[in-house]
Amino acid sequence: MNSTVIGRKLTKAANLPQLLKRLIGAGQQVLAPVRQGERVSFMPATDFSAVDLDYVQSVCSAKEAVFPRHEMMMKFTLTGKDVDMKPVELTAKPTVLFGVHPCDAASFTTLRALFTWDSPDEYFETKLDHLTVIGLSCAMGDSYCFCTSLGSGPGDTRGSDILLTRLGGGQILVEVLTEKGRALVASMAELFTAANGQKKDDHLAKIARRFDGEKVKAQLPERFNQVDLWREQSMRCIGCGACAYVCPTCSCFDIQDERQRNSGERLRCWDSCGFRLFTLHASGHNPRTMQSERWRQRVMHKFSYQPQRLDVWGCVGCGRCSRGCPVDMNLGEHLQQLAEL
Amino acid sequence: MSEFEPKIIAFVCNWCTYAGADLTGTSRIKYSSNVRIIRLPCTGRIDFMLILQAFGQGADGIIVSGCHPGDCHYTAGNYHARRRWMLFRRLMDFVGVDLRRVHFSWVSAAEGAKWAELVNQVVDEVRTLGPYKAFPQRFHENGFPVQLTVAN
Amino acid sequence: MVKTIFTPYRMRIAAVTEEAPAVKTFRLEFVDPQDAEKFKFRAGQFGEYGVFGEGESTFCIASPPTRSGYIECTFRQAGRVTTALSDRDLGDIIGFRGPYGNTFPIEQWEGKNLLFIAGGIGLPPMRCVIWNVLDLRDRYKDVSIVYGARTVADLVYKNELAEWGSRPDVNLHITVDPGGETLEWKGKIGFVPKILEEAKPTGTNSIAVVCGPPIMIKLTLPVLAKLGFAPEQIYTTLENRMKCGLGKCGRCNVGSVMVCKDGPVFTLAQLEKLPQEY
Amino acid sequence: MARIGVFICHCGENIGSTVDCAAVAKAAGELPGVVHSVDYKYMCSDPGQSMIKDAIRTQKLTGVVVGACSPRMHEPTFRRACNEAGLNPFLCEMANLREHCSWVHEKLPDTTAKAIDLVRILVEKVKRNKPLSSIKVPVTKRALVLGGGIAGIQAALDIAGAGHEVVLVERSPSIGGHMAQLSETFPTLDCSQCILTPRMVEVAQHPNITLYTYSELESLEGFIGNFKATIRKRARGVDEKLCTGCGVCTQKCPNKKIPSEFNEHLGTRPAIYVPFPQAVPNKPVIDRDRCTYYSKGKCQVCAKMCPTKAIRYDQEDELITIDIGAVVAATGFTIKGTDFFPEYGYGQYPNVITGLQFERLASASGPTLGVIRRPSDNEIPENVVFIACAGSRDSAKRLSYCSKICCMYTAKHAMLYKHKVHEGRAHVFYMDIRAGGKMYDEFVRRAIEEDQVNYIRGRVSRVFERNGKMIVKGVDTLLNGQSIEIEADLVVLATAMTAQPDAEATAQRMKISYDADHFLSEAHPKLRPVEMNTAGIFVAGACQAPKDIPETVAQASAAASKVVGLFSRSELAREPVVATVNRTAPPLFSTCVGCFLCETACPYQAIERDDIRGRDGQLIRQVAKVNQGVCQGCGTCVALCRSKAIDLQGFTNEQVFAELLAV
Amino acid sequence: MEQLQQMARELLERQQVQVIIGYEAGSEANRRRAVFVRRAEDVSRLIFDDACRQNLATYLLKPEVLVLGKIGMVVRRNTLRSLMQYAVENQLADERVIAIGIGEEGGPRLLPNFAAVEEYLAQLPRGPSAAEKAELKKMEQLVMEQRWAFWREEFDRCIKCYACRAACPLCYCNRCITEVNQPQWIPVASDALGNLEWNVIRAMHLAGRCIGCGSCADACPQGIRIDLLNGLLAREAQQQFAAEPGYGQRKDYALAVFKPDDKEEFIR
Repeated sequence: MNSTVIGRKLTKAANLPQLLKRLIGAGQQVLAPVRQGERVSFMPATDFSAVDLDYVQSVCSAKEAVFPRHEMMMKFTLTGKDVDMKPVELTAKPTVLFGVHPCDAASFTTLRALFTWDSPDEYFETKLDHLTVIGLSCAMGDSYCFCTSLGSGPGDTRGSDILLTRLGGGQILVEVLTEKGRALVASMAELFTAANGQKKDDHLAKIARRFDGEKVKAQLPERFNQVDLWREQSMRCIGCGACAYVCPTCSCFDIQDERQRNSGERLRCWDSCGFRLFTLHASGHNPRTMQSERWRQRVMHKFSYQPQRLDVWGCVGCGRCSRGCPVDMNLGEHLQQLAEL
Repeated sequence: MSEFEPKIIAFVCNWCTYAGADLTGTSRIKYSSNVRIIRLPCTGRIDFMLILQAFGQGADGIIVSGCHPGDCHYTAGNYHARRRWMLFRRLMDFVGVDLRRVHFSWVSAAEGAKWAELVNQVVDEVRTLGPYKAFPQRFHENGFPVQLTVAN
Repeated sequence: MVKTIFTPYRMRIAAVTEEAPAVKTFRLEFVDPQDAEKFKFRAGQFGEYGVFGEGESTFCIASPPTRSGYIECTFRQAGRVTTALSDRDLGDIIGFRGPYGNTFPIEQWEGKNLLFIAGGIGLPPMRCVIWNVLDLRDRYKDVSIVYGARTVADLVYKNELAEWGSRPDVNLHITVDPGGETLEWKGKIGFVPKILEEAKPTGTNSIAVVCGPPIMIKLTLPVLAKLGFAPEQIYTTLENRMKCGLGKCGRCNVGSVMVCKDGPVFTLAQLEKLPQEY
Repeated sequence: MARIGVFICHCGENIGSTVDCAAVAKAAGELPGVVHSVDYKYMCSDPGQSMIKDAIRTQKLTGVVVGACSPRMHEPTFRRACNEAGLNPFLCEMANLREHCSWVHEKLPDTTAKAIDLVRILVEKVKRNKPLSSIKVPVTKRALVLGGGIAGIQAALDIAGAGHEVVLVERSPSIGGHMAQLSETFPTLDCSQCILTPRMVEVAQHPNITLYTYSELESLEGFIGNFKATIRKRARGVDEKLCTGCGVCTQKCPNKKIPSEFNEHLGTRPAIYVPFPQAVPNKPVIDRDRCTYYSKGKCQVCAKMCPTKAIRYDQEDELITIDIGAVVAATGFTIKGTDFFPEYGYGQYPNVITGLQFERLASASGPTLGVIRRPSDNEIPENVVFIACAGSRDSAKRLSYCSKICCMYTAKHAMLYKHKVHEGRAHVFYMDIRAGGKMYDEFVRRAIEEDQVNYIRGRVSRVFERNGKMIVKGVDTLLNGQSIEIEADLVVLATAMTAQPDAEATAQRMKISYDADHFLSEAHPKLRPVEMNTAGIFVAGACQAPKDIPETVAQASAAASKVVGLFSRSELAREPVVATVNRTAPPLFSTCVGCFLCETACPYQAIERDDIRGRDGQLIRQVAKVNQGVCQGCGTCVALCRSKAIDLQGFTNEQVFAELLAV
Repeated sequence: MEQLQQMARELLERQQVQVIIGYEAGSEANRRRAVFVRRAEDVSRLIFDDACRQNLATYLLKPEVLVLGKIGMVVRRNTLRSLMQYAVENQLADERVIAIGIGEEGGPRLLPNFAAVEEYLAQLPRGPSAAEKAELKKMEQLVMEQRWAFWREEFDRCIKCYACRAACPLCYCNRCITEVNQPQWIPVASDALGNLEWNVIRAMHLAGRCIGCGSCADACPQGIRIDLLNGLLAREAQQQFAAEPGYGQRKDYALAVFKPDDKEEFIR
């Protein structure tokens, strides 16, 4: 799954610090992978020295750039009986997401599909409008990666405005994919040279294709009632939200109010379908009381419902959920099992 | 700008400290008006969460006060409370909460003067410390500045 | 003012009716007349009712679209938001987002017999369509209502029940569970399915709408089948937990169906095709 | 629906002069949920209460906040008013604008701002108040009276006379208390024992009174109507059933030189003794600390001589547990000894004695058979100096209070002395004479005018011995501070009345409050003078504060009438401030997870286990349940409960949290 | 390992238990995961080594596991302590579990009931390791502002996924305090206050109960040092109140009992 390449350039690894500086100089907030011990996280970077591009995967995804863990939707003041609503300004800081892997870049497509279908979500859209994604092809992967099983890959361009691929010898291929990307390159043209016929494929990580995602998708509806299957898979699942919260495409949320004296605010917070109380009715009834049902929902949602409804995978195969799972639930492995049944 | 006036929230038990504060009144002993008393039946009822909540609600200092050991109207509520505070105070200290802003005391129904003295001392001390800006607030006055994880 | 899909209308509580223990009906009027003008909805739709500072809660619009300028909602005090709502007074301002969801296809029902079966707090989601139909009474054939509650006190819309009961063009059967009657009770005693069976409405050229506690629905469906109702003729509305009402928050789905967008109104035929997780 | 009424009281000038009450009422009126807000001069007055009642009716209020004095003062008043207007009394709260605001702060904008805050806090609370109905508990119609002095005796007789059982516990071997030690009583000069002993006998013979002397309260558990008292009946060493009180043992006891407590150490008693001849019960006690048998293992003379073989050396303390509905604490007082006064010789002069010792000297049954003889040489003193306020009203001695009875008994002593030693001279040093009371001032005047007692207004700075005489040095403040020196044969100190040395421990045992001087604290100084803060416990006599006999008897009868009032009901309505464990819809039934850690923490063992069973009787879960009759509402369990499944009515999490949000 | 598998096999074959909950190889060489062995022929999947860190006791209260029947469980020292604490807290009936005590000298041992577990635990060394002690000391040597900064940074990473709670055997509430919304004590948002409150309150809820398995910190995808908070409180509860949870069945939860002479020096 790729976007149309509208321009190809070359640059040098040595230019990247300058690129970062120029972006910041242009008033952009730059979010880049920063290593802290064993963890890599996307953080506001002010200096290229903090940036680590040799990472396999960050613990948390970069979705916070458009779908933060908590987000103010509205403020209000209560006066007597009346209320004065003040929706937050629909503006976002211009932000460049620098050095995300293609899986993360692709996740914005999934998120956009959800947040903009039917009734477009202005909070999300505003942030996405102000976001420029400079992707970075994967030079390495690990056993948790399964992007290729979902038809994607380590050099996919989808979701990026610009995709960088390291060609060795300090050479970087710059694929310009959107107008936003083109403008960005144009604004600092001296950092780029014209590309020739350079091919990126040899410089990409080899991610084994573990299963046929399409087959899984096709079979899932009929697997819904295979209760034992879901129960066995999820026996060791402890029902936390780690997988959902590190996931780049998980988008379930909760809306919560906070109040202080006579003023208050309405917040959107992440939520997870793995939580026991996620679907609890006020009556005490819960359509998904068992962890196995919640696990099934998670798998069905990503690999059946979302493809069906929104024509996108609800997963990009980044493997974060499996790396981060406290009890070693391995999504790739479980999907592989489904495919092999 | 006028001088900083600290906001002090006091959680007190009904039988000793609340009554002690009543006695302060009956004795017409003057003290600082910065304190807001929240009356609970017993120190045993004072949840440690209230302390975090009070700070999260903008308190600059907190007073927790009840009956002297042995005097609890409910026999033992203050003993339970004391244990809870012993641990909670250590935990707060460990995470770096400013303990100079959290005062625990025993003020009996007969200690009207002690109550006034306590309040004045706490108000003075917290006034010197200034507003407790370091403590995060429940209500996001200015929204969220940045989206992604940021180290301070 | 910046408006988003989450910005509620400001609604003034224009009337409060205590229906039953912990159950209230609010009549809500738009604070902003422009909102009132723009606002259109159809029977069966729902909304998010919000208390500023406490949160939002989902209920159906209980008043019919044939009566404009206000909406009504009936709710039972259960959680944080409904408790806060319950504390609101006449004249207070609350928030409302909506209308959301699909609707009862009442145009398709024209010329048919209509049978409404409700239990307890299951009547409010149906009240909207009942009044809608009654307001356009001549378009429909027989209208029957079977309504039951645990006790006499638990019956909601007591005034309207009386009104429906006195109308010659409505067959009303009210019942309370055995043991739930009072000395003055003149209605029927017995569970809804039994009363339905006794009422013997025809399944021919008919539509049934069922709403109530799961156990009531479970026991009513076989009776309807016996009376000749096909799954396509039976409607209900689902009340899954929701937060956004906009098909995004990820809570309300039953299989790939989103109750907030594809529902809440479903025919039994549709439900039978859905996974059993509601 | 929240429709809150706010009523701000000026309390005359008390609040109104410091706090801008109108501004408070106005600000409160703007709070969400407040539909009615007014201020008024005296909210607690009839018109004030009517304002509240009218507003409740006309405004259909769902909650009331009265901004006035301390809720400890008038909460019951306003709650009652609400109740009368048809509003559940627990939907009324008070904001303490007087004790916590106007009386303790200056007249500043900040003070009014604080008052507004206090009102807002309570408005937010009251919005979340739930109507509560009182809890019914049964009443055990048996009273425990602690202390067998005149207070205890009077209370016991009154309660017993009303037809209820009484358990009277006295820790000394006989009832009677201090009154039994007195010679004559002021202002009538009738013989103390003559009026007391018939009542003591009445106690002993009353069918409704069970008397435990030489016994102490070991523990008191439970709550009003349902106490469990454990009484330690100390071993007398005598089988009371067999003992006839013939007195042979006390006569034959070889160890007779023990200072007599009853005679304030002015006389002696044997090791096996009856404190005084009219003792009730008239059964001896073996003083094990002094008895030769216990110290040396030999003697047993009493056992040998006892005609009924009633001596029991191996008797052990007995613990008796009794169900009790109400308690009257009448534990009495003690006095400071002469050793408390360095300026009067630290107790080293035998001829400096206390007033109580003088009583014994003056008593016909005393060591001198009523002849006033000074202890050093048994001579009849010719010059006696009485010093009033010995210790009392002396904050340097940490006794800031007035002992109240000294003025009167000093006059009485001087009078008695003059009656007995006609040629003797009596001098009284006093600070001022407090003789309020029926015929009291007349009595003092009689001492001065008829009996020519020499009253000297001034303090005695020193008393010391010179040539066998006690030299009393003082000043006469009415003679321009002229210094005075009197050569006295006997000096009598009207020493301060103090709480019992173990008053604090006793109070703690009963979970009742006491003041800085260890006198028991009544629930309200004016309006609830005989009740303790702990429901079901009443107070009588000098354990609460110094008082004289008529006052003591009056208070004892008052306490008794409170008890009888309590016993007039078979069921009691208790404040519903108790914990509850929530119940929710199935399949959860309760958010309680059943860890029962609260069970361990509850000081009252009020947490029970509730089995939740399905329709088939199958046990689904076990969750906590609160025995509301036992729960006292401290809320320790609430703070402990991790999932807040347990909550305290009247101080719920919602309420407290809302208060905090409002600060 | 063979001994372990043998024991497991026998338990299953004799139908003394219906399932063995133990560890098996995980996604990667250094990962282990829980396995539910229900057939004797599958016991070869069971392994045990130092990488087997997860506290399996958590599964004992999981509805899906409750229906499996009697349970055999491979238990490390601290997991055993969780069983005892479950006993104290009325969460687990005696003889519901046959524990296979493991990881100590003398090889695996069958512990059929609470009494056996208690006895076994009594022989094992107690208290935190020297490294754990040193780490606490190191933190305590920092000045207040440094400690505050450290924890703000730690808590800032918290995303409120509640993996700590899910992994903890003693976080078994029906309604976690974070889900209690009347009132909403802890802000739902994983903002600064919400994260601080969540982590601090959770630590307090475990004070005097935590059995020190470290599963919460292991579970945290963001690597927040929750174990330090629990370690501190465990140490304090031990030092101040002699609390040693999980070693016996007595109901002596440190915050539910007291001594009139508990010593503190901060109450005025």
